Amino acid sequence: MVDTSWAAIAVAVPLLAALASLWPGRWTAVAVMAVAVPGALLATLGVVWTVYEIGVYRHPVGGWGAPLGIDLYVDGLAAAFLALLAVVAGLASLHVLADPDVKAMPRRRQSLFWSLWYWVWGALAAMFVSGDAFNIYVTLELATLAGVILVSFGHGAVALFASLRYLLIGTLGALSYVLGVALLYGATGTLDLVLLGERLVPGPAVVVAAALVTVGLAIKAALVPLHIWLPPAHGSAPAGVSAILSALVVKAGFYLLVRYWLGPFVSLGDGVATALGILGAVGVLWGSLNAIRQERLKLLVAYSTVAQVGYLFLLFPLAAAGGHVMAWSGAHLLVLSHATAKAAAFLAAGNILTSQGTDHLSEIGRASHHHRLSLLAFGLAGATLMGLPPSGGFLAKWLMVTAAVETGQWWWAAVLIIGGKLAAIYVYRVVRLGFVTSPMEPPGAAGPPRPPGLLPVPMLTILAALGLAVVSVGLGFASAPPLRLLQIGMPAAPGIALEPLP
Amino acid sequence: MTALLATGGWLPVSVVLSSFLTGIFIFFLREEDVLMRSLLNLGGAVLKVALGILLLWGVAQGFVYTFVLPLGAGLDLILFADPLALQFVLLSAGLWLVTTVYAIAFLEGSPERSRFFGYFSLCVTASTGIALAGNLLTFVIFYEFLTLATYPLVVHHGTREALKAGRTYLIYTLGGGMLLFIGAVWLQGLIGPVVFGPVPALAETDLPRGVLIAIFWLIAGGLAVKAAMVPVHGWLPTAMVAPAPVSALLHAVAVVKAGAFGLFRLVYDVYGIALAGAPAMGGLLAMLASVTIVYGSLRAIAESDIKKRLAYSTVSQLSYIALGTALGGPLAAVGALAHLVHQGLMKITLFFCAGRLAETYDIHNVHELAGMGRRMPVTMTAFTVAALGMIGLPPVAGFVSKWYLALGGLQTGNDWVLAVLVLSSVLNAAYFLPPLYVAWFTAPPPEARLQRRILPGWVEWGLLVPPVITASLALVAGLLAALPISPLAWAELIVALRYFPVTGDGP
Amino acid sequence: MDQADIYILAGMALFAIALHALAARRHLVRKVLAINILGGGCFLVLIAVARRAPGPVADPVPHAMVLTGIVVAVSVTAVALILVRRIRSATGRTDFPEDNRDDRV
Amino acid sequence: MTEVAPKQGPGGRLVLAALVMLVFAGLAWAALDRPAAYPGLASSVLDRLADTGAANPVTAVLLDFRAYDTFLEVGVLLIAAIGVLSLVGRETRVAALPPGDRTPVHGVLLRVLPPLMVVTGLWMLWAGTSQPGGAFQAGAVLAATLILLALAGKDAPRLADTIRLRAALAIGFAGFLTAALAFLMLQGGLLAYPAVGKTAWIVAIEVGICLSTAATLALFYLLPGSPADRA
Repeated sequence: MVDTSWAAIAVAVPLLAALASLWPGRWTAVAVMAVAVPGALLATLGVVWTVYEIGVYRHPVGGWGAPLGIDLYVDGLAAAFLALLAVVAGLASLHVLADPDVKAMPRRRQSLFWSLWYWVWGALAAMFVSGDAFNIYVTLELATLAGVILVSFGHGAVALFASLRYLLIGTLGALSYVLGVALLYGATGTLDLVLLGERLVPGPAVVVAAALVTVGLAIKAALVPLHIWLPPAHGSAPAGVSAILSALVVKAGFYLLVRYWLGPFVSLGDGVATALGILGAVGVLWGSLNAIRQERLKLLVAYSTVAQVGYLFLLFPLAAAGGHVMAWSGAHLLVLSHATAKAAAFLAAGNILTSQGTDHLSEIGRASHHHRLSLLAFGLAGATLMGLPPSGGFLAKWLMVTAAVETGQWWWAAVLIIGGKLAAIYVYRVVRLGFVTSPMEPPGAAGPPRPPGLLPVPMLTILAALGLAVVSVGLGFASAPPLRLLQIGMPAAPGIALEPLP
Repeated sequence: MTALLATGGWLPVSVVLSSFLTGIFIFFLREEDVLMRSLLNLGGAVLKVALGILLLWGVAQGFVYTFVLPLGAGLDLILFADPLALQFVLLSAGLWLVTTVYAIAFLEGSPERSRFFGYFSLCVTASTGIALAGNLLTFVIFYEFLTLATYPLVVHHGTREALKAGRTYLIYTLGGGMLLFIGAVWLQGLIGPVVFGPVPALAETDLPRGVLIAIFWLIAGGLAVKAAMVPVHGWLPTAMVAPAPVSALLHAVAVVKAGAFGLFRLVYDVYGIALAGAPAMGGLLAMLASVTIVYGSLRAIAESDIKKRLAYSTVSQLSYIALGTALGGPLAAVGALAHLVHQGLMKITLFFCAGRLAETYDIHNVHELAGMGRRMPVTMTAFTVAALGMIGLPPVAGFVSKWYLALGGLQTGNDWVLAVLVLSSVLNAAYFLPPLYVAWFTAPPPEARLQRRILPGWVEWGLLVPPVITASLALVAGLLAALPISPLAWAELIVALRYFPVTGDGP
Repeated sequence: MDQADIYILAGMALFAIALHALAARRHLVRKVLAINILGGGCFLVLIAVARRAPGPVADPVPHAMVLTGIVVAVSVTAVALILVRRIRSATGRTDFPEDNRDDRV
Repeated sequence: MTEVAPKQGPGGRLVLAALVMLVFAGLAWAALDRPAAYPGLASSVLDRLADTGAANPVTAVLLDFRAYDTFLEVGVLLIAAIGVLSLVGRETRVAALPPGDRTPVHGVLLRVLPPLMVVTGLWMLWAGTSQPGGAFQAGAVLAATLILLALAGKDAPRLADTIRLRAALAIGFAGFLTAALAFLMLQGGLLAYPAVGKTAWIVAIEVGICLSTAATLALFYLLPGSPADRA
């Protein structure tokens, strides 16, 4: 069971699925999923197990080893993100499988959709285990390109506009990143992230390189003010696609920023950490206020992503000030719980949109009974977004606020708490709809009949949303294993001796 | 049997889960599965009571029940059963059972019952979780969970008015939750995990006094919202738009008591009475409680809607508990804890009766009670017993708690408490006696004006038996207060064991 | 100032110019072109970095990176152009609408 | 292409220009900085060149040292092909020159050029292991041949979203992935070529990439010309 190859297999499984999906057969999607989802889960389990057993490890691709070759680099963080990927993408796959919108496509088009779906999956898996700066660029482009095309599967011209905007801005980000990598290579002669950290000497080239890398990745992470591409893209894509884009692809940008700023760039000063924190705080407020203003459910959820990503960036100033372990645990627990919650919220929103043909908030209340399970999933996910128990989001915020208190930076605590209250407002705007008594649904002992004009919602799509919501809530209780995993290979903060937690 | 008792931490866990799992199942039942849903409801409720009694028995035999779930990063979820926890668990579980019977009858034929009973079960899960919480983090988790689980019940009717009340409810309770959260995290950030152990967490603290006071008021402020203390009581009267069983169990017992119970934990288990008794903390809290007692009573007089009047009465009565807690003497603490149970029994009776009146004769206003004593003698008798208890007339249980509170005031040198209690009792009488008078001693209106709704026989019984049981219990708790199984005796035991250990041979 | 310096400066200049074009030009095809020039700038920098590195020959690793980058650029361009075409045939537009943020067209 | 008027006023344009100048200044500052140079990887590449299956250092990096990058890059190309298929629709036929526009020159070119181009492409593919060139370049030349044929209307290949087309698009990546996994099973390392027959493996993979590149690039050009899209 202990084998560094698991990391390679975790990448290969979705890629094999992406290839197999190209066969436009009637049962291809089901068959591929029946193999790929368990396979990916198994491989992820192997990765996690191995990292538990032997700690941080590398898998030298081609047997060369860094710096000449490319290494897969797996620590607790990478393993945790892989696990998140397998769970979220796995459950979202179930949703896509039953999604009437997807089923309505011609079979050939469906098979292309599925292939792209697994491409995003594979690209993210490759990104999470990559230890090489340029390899990360390739995975970034893979994920962006596949994601862009998936967005274009959404309805109408808005999806096309959103898709192109996402492509242009995403490519700008990737090229900014690669320019930074070029300068870094010029300064250090290596692309391996760990070696890079050892050889990095602050100077003009390195500072500008760090800025380019950071801007490039911040675009991918939708850090304010580089977030403008996100709401239209996530708001107009098919539900499953929005779910993995918001839950995973955006997090990938944050993941890489953590890799860099708590890795090779850590010596470049705390000023950047504070700046990232401030932008994150602005994102929390800006995203939340916009989410409150939205009239369409999917856009509300999309803006909520902008806000939630903002929280994550508080990790940098908190870690820099010494609230390292708490902030690290809190921020990454927030990644895990927000990703599951956000995927659930998008899937729930998608169910409503597909069934009713609109996701305007004013319309949803007309059929609250019909949507009750989707709204329940949304409500459960909402608990995490608000940071209320019982949910992983609550525990994560507890940890992050503790870090802020311990380091005497009460203003970050204020951001976390105010953000939570703003989230309560926009979550409330949706959840209350679940309780509206509607004239369209006359009450009866047997439950109201489905109002005319509404399509039935497949049970599988509801179960996928509920499943993800339950995971995000469950993370509030089963948080010990992921937190222990995240500690493996946790980077040390500058000047701070790390005390492993009990 | 011993094997069952020696299950360690799993017994408190199963107490919490017994209602949680039934609640989850109920969510997925179809509306028309009445029998299945009722069986699940009652089964879960009976199981919870049985487990609670088992837990009590085990504790009495000297078993220790602590369940620790590590959450990582040094945080733990702890459930444990100390005598205080047991008291609240048994109160919640017992009244949940009674209310479940009532609610099944009350909601017969109405829509969205699976949703209702699902959330209803979750609420009780949260309140038993609050009771059994072994540290501050666990308490906060269940406390906030209770907020979220109650909201759907408040807005159950889905009318504009209900949604508005739900909004008010959320604004107050989430605001309170925020204060509690800040206080709890701040405290934990300073001293590490706050465990409700034998020694108060802050017993030997060297934190600056200002910080201690600030944290005290943050947490107490958060708790005061649910305990409906002035000036953060506003949500409770508006929340009366909820169905009667919700008002009965949650707004008389589970939710509001969670706040009061939390205050007791804060004063006795976190700060310790030696520290919390300071004028800036306990002293001020006692004043605030007194103000609430008087204010709630005054507002109750002004309300003629029965449920609203009962709600303001709750506002007032709850602060007895806060008052007893804050005074900081053994007798006052006994009074507070006894009142925790007594008030629950009496107030739930009143709400049951009010709900039955509304269901059968569509009576919502005090003036409409005329002649009800003759039309519904049993219901009105239960109502009368509970109301007299609220006023504090012996031999109903309310007298006992007021008596101990008064003694506690004298014992701690706060003689003014006596004045507050007397004033409050007069005011209680002023708003409870008129409806009693109207009901028993005025002539009923002509038949034509009052249409008795015809309900199925079992529904009638389901609405009638619960208030009779709770009223009897309130009476018995007062009559037999000297017996070792009475709520008073239990309160004395808690206080003697944990908070004011008696030197010498002890209890 | 040697040859490599000139190349690297030229690469940076292309990057900056393309950045300007991406922001200032509204025609979608121009934006796609801007992205290509942006990539060209990066590749030029990579080539210069390869030249600068002390060693017996020009460093082959950045060369390989450029080749990879070109393939990626081709792919991105293909998808971008076809999106532009689809947008034009669906809406008749060749630029982004001013207020496409919040609602369906 | 007609340029749409820029949306921002003169003030906005000035701010934008200033910002871009600022960015350029920063980039130039970095460009002229020569940090204490670590040697690049050139000497390590040369040292280990004999252990690879390629004689050309760039090819060695592309297909051996950093084959993993190339592997994923072939994936990028495949994704783009999938994207074009999904965005265009099912069937297409390129608009060829109308027969009336053909001149004798066309005839000659069409007879002479395609075979030459194919040979050139194949040579580039083969030469790639030791000299500049390689699968992508070869694929590009082959694609150009296809496009030329299509434009001239002679033997224009009918491009449709068929299994055969999909196979051609995917073969490069599929071959690479198969090899990668086979080596993982046999050698215990992803993309760890066996010591024996390394060159053969590399050439085989390159042939696949070349085919897919040709198919993909041709697709990029030919498929979007679909009449349905024009309409």
